[in-house]
Amino acid sequence: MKRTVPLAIAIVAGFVLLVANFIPYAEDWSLTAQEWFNILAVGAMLLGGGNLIKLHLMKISSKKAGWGYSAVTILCFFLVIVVGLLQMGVHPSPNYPDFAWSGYVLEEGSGLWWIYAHMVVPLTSTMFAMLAFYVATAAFRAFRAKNTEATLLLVTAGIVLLGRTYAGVWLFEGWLPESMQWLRFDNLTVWIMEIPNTAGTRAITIGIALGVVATSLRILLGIDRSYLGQD
Amino acid sequence: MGVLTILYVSALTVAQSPEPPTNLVVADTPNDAGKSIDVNWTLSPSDIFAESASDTAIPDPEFIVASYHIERKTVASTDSAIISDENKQWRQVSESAAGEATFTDRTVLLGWSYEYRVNSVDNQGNQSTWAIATGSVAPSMQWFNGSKAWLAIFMFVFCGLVVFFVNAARSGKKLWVREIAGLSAIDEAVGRATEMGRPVLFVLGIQDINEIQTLAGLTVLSRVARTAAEYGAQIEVPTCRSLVMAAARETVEASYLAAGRPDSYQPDRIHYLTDEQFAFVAGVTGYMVREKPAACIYMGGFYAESLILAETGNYIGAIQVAGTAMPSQLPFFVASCDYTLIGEEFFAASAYLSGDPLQIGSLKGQDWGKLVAVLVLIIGIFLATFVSKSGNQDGTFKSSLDFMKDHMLGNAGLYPTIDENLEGDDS
Amino acid sequence: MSDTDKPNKSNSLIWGILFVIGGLMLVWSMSTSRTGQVWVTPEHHAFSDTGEVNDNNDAVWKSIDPTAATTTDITWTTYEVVPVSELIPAMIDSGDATLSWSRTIGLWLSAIFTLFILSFLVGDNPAYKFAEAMVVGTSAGYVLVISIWDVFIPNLLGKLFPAMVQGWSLPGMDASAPAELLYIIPALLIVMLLWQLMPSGGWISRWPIAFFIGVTAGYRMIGYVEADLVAQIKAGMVPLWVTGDTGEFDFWLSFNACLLTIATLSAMVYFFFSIEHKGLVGKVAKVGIWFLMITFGASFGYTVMGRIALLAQRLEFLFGDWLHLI
Amino acid sequence: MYRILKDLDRRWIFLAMFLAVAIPVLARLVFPEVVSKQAKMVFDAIDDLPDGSNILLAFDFDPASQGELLPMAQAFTRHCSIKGHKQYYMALWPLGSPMVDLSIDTIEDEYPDMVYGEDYMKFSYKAGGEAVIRMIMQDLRGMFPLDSKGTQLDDIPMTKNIKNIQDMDLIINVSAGDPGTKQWVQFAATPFGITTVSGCTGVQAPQMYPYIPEQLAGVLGAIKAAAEYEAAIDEVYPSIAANKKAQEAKRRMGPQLVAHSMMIVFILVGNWIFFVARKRGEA
Repeated sequence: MKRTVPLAIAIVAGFVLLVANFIPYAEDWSLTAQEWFNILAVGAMLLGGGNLIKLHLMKISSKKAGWGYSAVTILCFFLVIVVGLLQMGVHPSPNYPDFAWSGYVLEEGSGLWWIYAHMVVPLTSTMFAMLAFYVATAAFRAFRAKNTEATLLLVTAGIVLLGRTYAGVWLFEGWLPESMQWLRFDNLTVWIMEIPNTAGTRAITIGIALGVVATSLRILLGIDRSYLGQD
Repeated sequence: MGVLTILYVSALTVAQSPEPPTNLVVADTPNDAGKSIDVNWTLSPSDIFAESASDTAIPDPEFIVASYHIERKTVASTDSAIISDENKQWRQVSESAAGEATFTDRTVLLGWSYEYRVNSVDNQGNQSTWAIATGSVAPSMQWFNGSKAWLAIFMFVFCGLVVFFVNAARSGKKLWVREIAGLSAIDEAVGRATEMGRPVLFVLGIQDINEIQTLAGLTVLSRVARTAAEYGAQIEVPTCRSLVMAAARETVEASYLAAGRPDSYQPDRIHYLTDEQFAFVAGVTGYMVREKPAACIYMGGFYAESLILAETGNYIGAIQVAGTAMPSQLPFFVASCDYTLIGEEFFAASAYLSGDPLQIGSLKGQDWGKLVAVLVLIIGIFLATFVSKSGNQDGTFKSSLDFMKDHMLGNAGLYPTIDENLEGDDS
Repeated sequence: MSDTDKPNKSNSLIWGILFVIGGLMLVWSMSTSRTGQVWVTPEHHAFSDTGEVNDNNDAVWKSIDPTAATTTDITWTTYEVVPVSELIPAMIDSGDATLSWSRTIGLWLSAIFTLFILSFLVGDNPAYKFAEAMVVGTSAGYVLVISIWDVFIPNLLGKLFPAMVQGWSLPGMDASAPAELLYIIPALLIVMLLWQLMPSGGWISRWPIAFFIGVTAGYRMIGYVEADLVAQIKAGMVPLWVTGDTGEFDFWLSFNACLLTIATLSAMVYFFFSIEHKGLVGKVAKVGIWFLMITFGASFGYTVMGRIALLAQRLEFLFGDWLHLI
Repeated sequence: MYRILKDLDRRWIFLAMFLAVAIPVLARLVFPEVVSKQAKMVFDAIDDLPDGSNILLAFDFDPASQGELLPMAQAFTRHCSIKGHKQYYMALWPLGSPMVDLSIDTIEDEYPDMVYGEDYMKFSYKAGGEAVIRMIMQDLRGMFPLDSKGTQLDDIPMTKNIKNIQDMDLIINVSAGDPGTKQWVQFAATPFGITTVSGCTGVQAPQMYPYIPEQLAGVLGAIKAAAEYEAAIDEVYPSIAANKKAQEAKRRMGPQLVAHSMMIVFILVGNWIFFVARKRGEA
């Protein structure tokens, strides 16, 4: 029960999905399996939420350093859940105004929309925007032309950086003869992307694809059972 | 006078609508589960995209085709299922724009029979007469999807190679894998940390234990921990997932045991920080600045935090070695670390170190798969070059190239059918 | 990350500069415009029962002119934002435009949260930690709510209890559809997955996890072979002798094709682990790594470009939507 | 000089970066755009379709990437609307569903003649990522029994005769990660041969190039390509050129230019320090 059944489930599910590509007869089974998979993905999200609560509750109860922030997290979490599940501030669908629960939970002006627009959006987007600053310090303190490879990388990066702005055109305006226009950074960038970048990425892509085939195959044949845990 | 009237009337009837499409052919879609029907027709002469329109007569500008209406009638069902009244009549199933001469009806049911008709419509809504397909057609299911035959063959080849080498490795056959240059860099880094009397920092990425990159990172960690134990250097492993921490502790403890120094193993130095990406980075970089580890080793799956880690490591003057299969993070590691294991190299290093027959066998199988890919690629390039150089469009080389592109690497089926050869169709 | 920076004079200097600049901007913009205010205009909706019923035997309602609405009709009001640039005093006087307190507070909160997060650049501080704790809580809660309304209810509950769900939340569904009992299986799998939260019996969740892993392995295998292996080999099969439109030999196109081929093959050689990188193979692998470096350089440039755009957007929000400076 | 730079507090660099972006934003610097090959390819893929074609707009991004991707997504919406294409919107990121609402707002504001359900419609969020893509290629209703307003697909004119995504003439994917363009290429474009164009973040763009032109008809990489795409639309459709809201990406290229130049300066100065230090034996 603990190991054999899950192993059988993984193998059968995997083979149905694989075979359905070649044998149309199996197509409906594979569609059913995928539909269940996508429903189960919601389960994974519920689990994620549950784990988050568990983790932070543990932090609070053990009064670990910074437990107050865990309380903020849990508070926000439940606030959103309550506002969202109770559809606060949501009007019914215009097609069915007599069905109180028929509205769109993210309708402009609703509670969940307010939280999304004024909390989720600024917080997540600023979090990512910070990377612009880190890129700058990294450029100053870490990106060194310490060998041929790193030099090649930095020179290419420099050309692409300038080539993807108007500077790539402007720097060469007026003095570069017509026959040398390909040297303009914007043109050079297009060339870098289409020839060396395409080639390098293609080699990496093919390698990764073979790696995925090997790992998936090990699961489908039951050779690799690490996902079943230790006991 | 009478003749004139007839002429006038006929001209009027012709001129009141665009000309209809012709040669309507309806057939079951091949290689499917019986869920669709292909409808093909020849463009109306009033269609500006029609070939006849461009070279002979220009279509009457008043009645240029804007679209084609495709209508369907259900004539028979299976298992005495009831056909709705709406479907018993002609009803429109689609509208195709001018210039389009094919339509695939995917709203049909397996085994039911249908009839089709198509007409053309101009901008004013004038409809032509109907082109009606002869007889009804029923979609049917094929037992094998012939268009994917070569894909199946390739799957067998690649999977076969992996299975063969995994089995060979498991049965005890020694499979040779080249030494990875980056591994000696790791030893040097640990050595220098020992000399300086400062710790070694090892980060396993931010993915969970089920990710293959984390597992590969753990294999490298076991080697690093062993070297550190032998040299007597301290090793620090902050993790982003609690399960990764548990696994890392086991790994490091085993390494210290193998090095014969179980007493120097300090489990507290392998600790879980937080699941949150940026909070984790803040914790690790804080440690780096306080303790100034002499060597920083990053092995695992990294995202945007790679840059922050590598920058801080560089700032404190540590020797840095990284390994990841995240293509988008590799540039930052390459530019700021002393050595980087790139993509597959990382997995190869893990296989090389672990000596695990599963990993080595897979790696070998992948290598041979790559060889097959390279050979097919080279043959293809050779053929393509030869065809282009000779300019010969119907020789053996051309047909071989087409066979490779359309059949082996395309969806045209196992082998060319007769009429396809005659047409010499190149799509 | 204050730890990376020594507490010194520059610390307070930077804080000082930022505060002065920020304060000046705020004062200036508040004195010139409706800084940080959100104005809205109401839009009334009214619906009346037509007396007809639809396939589900539910009453059919139609939208009517709000001014003609009677007590038996259903009415509500929504609000549309009026951009401050389009706001004229006449609208305010006539009551067509009103100040929306909820949105104004929201706007200020957005701005404050943005600044909280940016404050991390000067040094780690409680404001940042507070904002970070909020990101985690709100986004996790949001994802949960959305997946319940958008997936769990229509795709699972709706199949198991169609009549109940139709009568409650999704009136557009077909209430007469039979319950599909097969969906008990995914429902059970979800329960088994959630069992992980229990203190014991964690192995129960292995069933759904195994299903997850098996399905993923099955479709990924085909997807990668077809798109990333077979199709990539096909795409790499370019003629090295390229003729231009006129049919003449084109040197540069041929050069590019040769370079593409050499680069692809040499980079693939670098990833061969069954051959020692010595002699000819070593040289080819060296060329391969150079091309990989150019690839990474391009990737580097593109990534930097992306990160800066994110910052620009945040600053546009602060300077534009909040402070009305642009 | 060397000493000062070597020990420079990194917050000065943060400040420099802040100013490099903030000043052009405030000064509203705008530079001319030259339409590059990729932007032209994407433009053509949409423009060459006959009016009224079925287009799936799959928006797979969240607010964290809206700085790069939102202008692009809006430009796609405007281009499709002016061509009168039938637009089917969907979002596979839980945080991304409201991003589609922004596009729908644009249609409602700027193209009031377009009718929901006849000219455009929206599918709600579904969990599962790439598995959803794989599934709707064969069975749309299995995954989306209803649209985002809770109406059955059979009751919506534009989805009535749509069995699955193979009925689409073009897929436009705006992508910030996984699921995103790579997954659409793997599970939609390659196996079913549906023309696909992508607008993706700078991080992903270089990895999409090997798919061009067979598996992808074109890629817009980050904000620069979005600006070029806007310029390409402006050239052909003056009504969009007159719309100030449709020039967002172009406006964002001002900070981009200054910040990129600043990055180059940082790298050069940083390396100068590195070489001096190496000469002095400090590194």
